[in-house]
Amino acid sequence: MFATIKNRFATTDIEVKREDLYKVVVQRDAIFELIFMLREQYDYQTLNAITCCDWIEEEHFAITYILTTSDRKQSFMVQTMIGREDAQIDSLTHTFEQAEIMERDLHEMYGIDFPGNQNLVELSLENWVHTPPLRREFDTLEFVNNNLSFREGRDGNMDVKKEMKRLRALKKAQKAAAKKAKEEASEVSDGN
Amino acid sequence: MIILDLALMLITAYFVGFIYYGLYRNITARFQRRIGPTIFQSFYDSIKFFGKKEAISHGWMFYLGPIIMATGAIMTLFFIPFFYQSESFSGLSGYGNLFLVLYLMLLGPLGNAMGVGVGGNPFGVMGVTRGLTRLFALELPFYIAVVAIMSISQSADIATIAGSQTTINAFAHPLLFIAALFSFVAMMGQSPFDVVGAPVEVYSGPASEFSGKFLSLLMSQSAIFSFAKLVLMVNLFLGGADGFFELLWKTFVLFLFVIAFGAIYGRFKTPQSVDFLIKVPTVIAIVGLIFATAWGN
Amino acid sequence: MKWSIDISGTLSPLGILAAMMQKPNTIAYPAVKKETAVGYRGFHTNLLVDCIGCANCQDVCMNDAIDMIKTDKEYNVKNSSQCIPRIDYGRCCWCSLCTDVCPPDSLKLDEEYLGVTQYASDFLYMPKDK
Amino acid sequence: MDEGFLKEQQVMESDLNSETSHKSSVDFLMDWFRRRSIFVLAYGTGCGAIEMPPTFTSRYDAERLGIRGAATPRQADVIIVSGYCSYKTLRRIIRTYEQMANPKYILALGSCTVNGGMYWDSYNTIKRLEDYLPVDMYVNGCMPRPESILEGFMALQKEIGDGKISSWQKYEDNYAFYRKNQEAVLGQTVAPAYDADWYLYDGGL
Repeated sequence: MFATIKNRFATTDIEVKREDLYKVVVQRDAIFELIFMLREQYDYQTLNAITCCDWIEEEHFAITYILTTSDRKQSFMVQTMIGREDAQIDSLTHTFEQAEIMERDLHEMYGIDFPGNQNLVELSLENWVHTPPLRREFDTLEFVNNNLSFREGRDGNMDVKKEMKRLRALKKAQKAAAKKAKEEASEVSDGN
Repeated sequence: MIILDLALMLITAYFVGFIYYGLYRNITARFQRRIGPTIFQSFYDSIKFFGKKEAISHGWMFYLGPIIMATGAIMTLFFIPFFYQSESFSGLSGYGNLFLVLYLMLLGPLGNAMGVGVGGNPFGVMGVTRGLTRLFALELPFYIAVVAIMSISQSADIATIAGSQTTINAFAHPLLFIAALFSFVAMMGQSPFDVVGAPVEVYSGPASEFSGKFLSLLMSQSAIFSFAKLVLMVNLFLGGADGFFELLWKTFVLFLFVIAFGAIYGRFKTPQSVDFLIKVPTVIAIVGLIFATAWGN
Repeated sequence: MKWSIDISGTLSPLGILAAMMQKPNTIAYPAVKKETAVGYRGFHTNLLVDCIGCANCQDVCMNDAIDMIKTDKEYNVKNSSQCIPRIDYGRCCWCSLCTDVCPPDSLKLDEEYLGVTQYASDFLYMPKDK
Repeated sequence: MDEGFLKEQQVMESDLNSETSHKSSVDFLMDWFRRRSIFVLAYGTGCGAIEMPPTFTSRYDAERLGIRGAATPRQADVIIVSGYCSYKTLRRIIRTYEQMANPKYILALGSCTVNGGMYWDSYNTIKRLEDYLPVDMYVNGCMPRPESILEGFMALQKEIGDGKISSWQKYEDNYAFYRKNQEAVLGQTVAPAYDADWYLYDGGL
């Protein structure tokens, strides 16, 4: 199986993550062909999940399809990268019906478009108009500070590091002053 | 002084009914190995609901539901004599017999069905549908048993039936009693026939849209109606009563049986309960009727 | 609807009637108090003789529940910042991380946990000194 | 500085307390019955709902104190907001609360209802419940044990018995304030406008 996939899709390597879990990264235009092949020839009958990972530094999303054989003993992660700007990838609903709800989830949380999915409506959020919340440029704390308010009355908080520094400086100054006073006193006594 | 008599009957039924309901909750709690509320808890609930304000209205017809139901319950009570000899606590029973009582017992549920239907709450409508379906099923064995009792006593007057029992009917005609008892458990809304007001399935069914004073009224009528039905059963099958003490212990034994039954068994679905009521108690009642007419008296 | 006569299914539930004679399982709470389990995470306590005001608890708290505030009480001479923690019980989830990282082991969780109030602004908590 | 909870009594409640001094004997009796009988809406809104089954079943048996579950909001007195409250749940809680009959109360469990709790930086949960609904009693904990919930109920019962709680009145009086906050997080589609006098002009009595 590995040799066939390597030859056909010109991938460098197939990672064996665990005994029962393989992973392959392929080009975006070859991914559906690979999924069909896995399904038809190697008995990967079930689509377990479609996941997405936001690689904001490399400016792409990693979309992973996890397929499982009908005897539930082998899983295959098929991964591809799509650009973050104008992110879209074809829907898998024509092959796996359960992909519909997973694609709705990704559409809602990452703003990825799935042409071919007929039912790409909101899943768990209601009336969400901001940046899709699981994109990494979305700052939840900033959003909370802009839209919601925390309870007041938490005043009196000190920056402990600064406070320590200040107290240390104060202590030093005091000590120096004391020393100086002592020296002066001794000078005075010497003078006498 | 029939007015005073009626008022006393109503007050007795109200308080005894509520205490029985409190006992019901307490005893059910004991079956579930809890401590349970005080026996006045249902009364407190009822008064509290009386002090609440309505949140919404569905028009006057909606409010007629509980009122018709309460009317049916109170009228049923007035036509059932508490004691078979006494002049007092006989209410209006001189003016109507068992047929009228059986008719009046139907009035409440039908009136309530109209009111709930106007409310438009789907759970209420579902509960009413289930309730009426169950009502038609439970009437069959009950009516057969009551008709047999009437033919044995040669009378349709409740006090006469109660007084004429030398051996009480429950022992003289056990098959009729058993058949009527199944119907009675269903009439009291106990398991396994309690699918009408099942809290987790249809959100307390017909009462789901009522709140405030009208729920309080529904609770009160339920207490009064339960006591009326208990007294009717005592009169028909347990030889009636000659005084308050006898009435109370006989109704209480019957009530205890009903709540024990309700605490033990699970819930039938509506078709199951209809099927059961039409097959088992009805067959028992018919056999009892044949025995009673062929070898009775 | 299909059904059949089930003798044991009808009779076996009668065993429940015996529960009537048994003692209830209930803990009648206000009268009978249940002992707090060992290691239960209740309110915070902070031993001021030991507290060094290092703000490790504040740093580790994921819920941003701890404020370091100036104290007017007698504090440890080694308390270099003269600050002690105050906890916002509108944030705390009793994960106990703050007590785990406390270097002198002065911040601890007590067995008390009952707190009821009408006003949400009451939920700032000054750990007891014990 | 005191130890323990830092009490900050709110001035806005003080005028409500003064009314109790001249309440009639009917009110007194009614308050007593209200205190003895509390129906709790069976609606678990958050993780704390898991503490409610032991409270209401045989282990802690809240029915001893007259507290029992109600199946529909029409018959309920108390709604328990058990823990974190997402926007989506908040919409349902508001609609349910408005369907309940006066007098009605809200019991808030856990840290999340006070100041966000462990969801303090979450984009999808509200931080302060009292901005959206009038809360009568807060119970401390994450989550509170059944004893704490019972303690909260008993405190609520005491306040009801003294006739001090009129949060539903506060909600009606300050509806514009609550509505504004609700619309800020839920958008314009929050719910039909709540009006205490619905039943007067809806073909009612």
